[in-house]
Amino acid sequence: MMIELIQGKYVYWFYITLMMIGFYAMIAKGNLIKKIIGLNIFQTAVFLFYISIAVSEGSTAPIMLAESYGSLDAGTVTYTNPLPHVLILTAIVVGVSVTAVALALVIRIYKTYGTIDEDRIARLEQESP
Amino acid sequence: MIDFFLLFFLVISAIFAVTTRDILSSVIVLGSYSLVMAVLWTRFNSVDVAFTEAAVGAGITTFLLIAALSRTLRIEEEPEIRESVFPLFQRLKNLLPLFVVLATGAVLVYSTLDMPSFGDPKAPANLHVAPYYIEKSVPETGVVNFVTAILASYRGYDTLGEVTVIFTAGICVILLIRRRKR
Amino acid sequence: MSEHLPILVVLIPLFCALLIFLAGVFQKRAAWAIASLATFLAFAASVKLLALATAGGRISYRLGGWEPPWGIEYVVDYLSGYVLTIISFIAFMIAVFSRDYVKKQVGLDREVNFYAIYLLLITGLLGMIVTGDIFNLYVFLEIASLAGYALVAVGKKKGAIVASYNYLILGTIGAVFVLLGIGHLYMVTGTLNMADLRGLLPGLYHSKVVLTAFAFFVIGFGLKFALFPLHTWLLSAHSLAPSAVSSILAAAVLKVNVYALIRVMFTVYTPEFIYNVVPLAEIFFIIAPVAILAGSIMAIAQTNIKRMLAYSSIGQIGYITLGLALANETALTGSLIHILNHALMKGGLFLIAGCIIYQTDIYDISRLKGMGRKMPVTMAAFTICGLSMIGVPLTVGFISKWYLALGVLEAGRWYFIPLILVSSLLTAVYFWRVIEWAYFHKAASEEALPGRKIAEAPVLMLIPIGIIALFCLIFGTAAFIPEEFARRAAEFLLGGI
Amino acid sequence: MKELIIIRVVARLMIPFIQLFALYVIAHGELGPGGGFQGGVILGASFILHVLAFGLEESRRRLSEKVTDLLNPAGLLLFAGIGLICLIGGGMYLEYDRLPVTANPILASQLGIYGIEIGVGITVAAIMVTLFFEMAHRHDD
Repeated sequence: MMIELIQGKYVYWFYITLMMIGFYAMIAKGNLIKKIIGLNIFQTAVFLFYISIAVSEGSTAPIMLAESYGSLDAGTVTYTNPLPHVLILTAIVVGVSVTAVALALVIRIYKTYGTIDEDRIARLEQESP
Repeated sequence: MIDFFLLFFLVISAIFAVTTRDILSSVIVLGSYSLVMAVLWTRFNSVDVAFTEAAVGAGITTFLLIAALSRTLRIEEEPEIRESVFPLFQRLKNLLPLFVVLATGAVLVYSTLDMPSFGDPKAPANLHVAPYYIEKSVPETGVVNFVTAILASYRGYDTLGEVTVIFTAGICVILLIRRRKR
Repeated sequence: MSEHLPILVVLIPLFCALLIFLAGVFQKRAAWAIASLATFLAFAASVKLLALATAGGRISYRLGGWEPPWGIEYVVDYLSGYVLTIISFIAFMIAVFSRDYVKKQVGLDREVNFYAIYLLLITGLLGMIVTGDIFNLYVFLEIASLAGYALVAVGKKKGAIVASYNYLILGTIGAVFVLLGIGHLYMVTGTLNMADLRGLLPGLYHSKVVLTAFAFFVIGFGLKFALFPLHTWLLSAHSLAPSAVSSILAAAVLKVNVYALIRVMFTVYTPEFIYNVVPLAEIFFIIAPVAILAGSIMAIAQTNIKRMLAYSSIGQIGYITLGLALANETALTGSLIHILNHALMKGGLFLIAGCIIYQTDIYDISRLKGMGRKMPVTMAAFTICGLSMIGVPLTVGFISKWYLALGVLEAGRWYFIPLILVSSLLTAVYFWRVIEWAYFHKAASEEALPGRKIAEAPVLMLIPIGIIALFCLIFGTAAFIPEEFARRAAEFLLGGI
Repeated sequence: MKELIIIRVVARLMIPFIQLFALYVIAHGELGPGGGFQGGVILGASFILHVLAFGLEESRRRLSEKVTDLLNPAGLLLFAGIGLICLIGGGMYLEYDRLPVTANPILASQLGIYGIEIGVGITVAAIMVTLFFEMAHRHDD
């Protein structure tokens, strides 16, 4: 029972661990680029979760095998569920877009304040708003 | 078993990327993290996503981070020690992120108890909508890569949204940091 | 052509954004005109859609011609038609307002990109409203969010970039939480279509996965619309952004995220789930009063007019969540009217603040001495919107509070009545302060701004403000108009499809 | 400058192949892994390699700001435009079967999918180049 539980779920626990590492970096790190690195870890961990939804044992990649081209049905082969893959393709693009905008902001912040440390920026902002 | 080691490597590299003070090495570790993620996804049969992650996560993201680093600071600054008026309050405040993260993690672990087992072909996600695509995408769209069939046709509108997102990001970056000339 | 309206309403701003950007490489002047035209067309299409939905019920549009749940579906019903009209109207007003404002506050060289991003923001928001597919919702949420982050950073004060960065980090956490929620739902149902999810979920209401998904939706969208303890980003983002942007953020972006949560609560899940299975109402009963009181009290403590308005948004969001938690039709009607209400009032107030800043560069409330005589139209509009915010009869603000109060009594929770009264009083305090400085203090002989005569803002900035203030009064006296639509929507939400 | 010679020779040799591969990936999306997005990223990466080897100035001469600015929305316009053309053919938005170019719905669908993949590729490649150019550009010098 216990072993079954662990066998069935350990991948999920890995992704949760990864997510929490990224999440922690996002909210606890003072360095603005570190936050973005955390953001990337967080997002890819969520992607991993989506991909792991699709996994089913004994299936093959969701591209029709060449031998079943002629017959219009998918045949006897079982293919992996392609839908989560599509969703994650979209989400990866969204992820890199957010990263790009965030980095552009960090570059501007460094130009303005000469630091990318959250506490220092807060202090500078207090001293001369 | 390989999966287990790959996942383990991911955790180690994530921890390293977050804790090291040299952000450049942190970025490089992040790149290898993405690459290993891509390998893992290939093992999970999602070749398209793995391809994209290798190109984007390990490629473009690393490029962008290094480009940004070259214009900011490579080494993480030491945290400032400031006298706090209420030391106890300050210490509690420092613990808050950890608490939030642990609570979120606990909720997520709790939800896994009711999840279908990993790799279960009978999981509901694989039964309801998905079989239709596998059965019909070739006769209906003439595309043999099911992922492309869904991406471009069944959920083509999502892809339009996706391209709009990246376009938005592009002009946002132009708006934010393009050098004004003349 | 009218059968294609649900998609056209989203495509018009998208195409115009592309057009602005393309044209901008050669010609920079056209940007404002295209943006105003696009938002006007979107508004016209929304009105038509609202009329169609009111006459014929739910309109479904199959994108790509694929049947849902295999393809993506667009849905216009009472609720989405209602919100669509509000948001596109405000977007149009703000676009018109922006011409002179943006020229001065943002700068000519960035104008093209500003309007392109503005239209992309509108595209994202409208897409979020009409979509009937939960993953599509996430994609458009991200379009709107990215555009919003960039627009905040345009602000003139240097803190705006930091505000934008914090907004980005917290907003992204919210979006990723929503994505996680969607993943959880997909895992146990195998579908992404909202109507289909609604049919499949009831058997799974006690599944830990479905419960967790709901928690992530509430926290994710809550981060986006500044639900009380998650509001920290809002203050600096809304107060440091250019006023036109603050206006669209407060009037449209917050509202659409509230709408998204309402969609998830009532269309994906059911009233049965949110009121009987999860303790959402109990949590909101604690959060909402704290938000209402804290927002109002903090607003009183502010000296910067935009910060005051930003704090007041937190309290107003509290009203909306209170109405959601009360679980009866009257209160829900109140909540929905309050969405219209707050969109008009806060959108208008930020624009008015924009007018004042445009003409005088004054942020400090105590320096508004004698402004009532120098900028009479602007201050009159401010007074009307302020009275509406307080909830004085004959303004639209009164209607929503009235419905909320009735809903409170209907739910047998009379102890919220004093809360509504006290908070209205507090609201009166912080608006009265501005009105007092503006009308009852003589300008101390131009000492505030030596050598510059203060006059009204350009006409194109005054017109949108006037129209918004007028609508505050029209909907307050002819209350049956918003009432009718909101009641239908509330009935529809609680009664199910 | 001397140490760059090897990089420059190798880059000059590799860039055409990388670009060819990118086009292959865009076109091959219907049959195997790949598609407009992946191909676009690779195409963008080839220009980034050019920047790394030859410097920003040289690359900007080859691919001016105006060109990338025009290409940024062009791909998205192609994608969204194909969707609109479907309306003219009497279909729903993005219903490629109804593209008024051929009577065969399967062929029309395949053409539509090719079209949007190319659109995705153009925008993604142009945006990647834009992002990199803007990020790598030093403001102060």
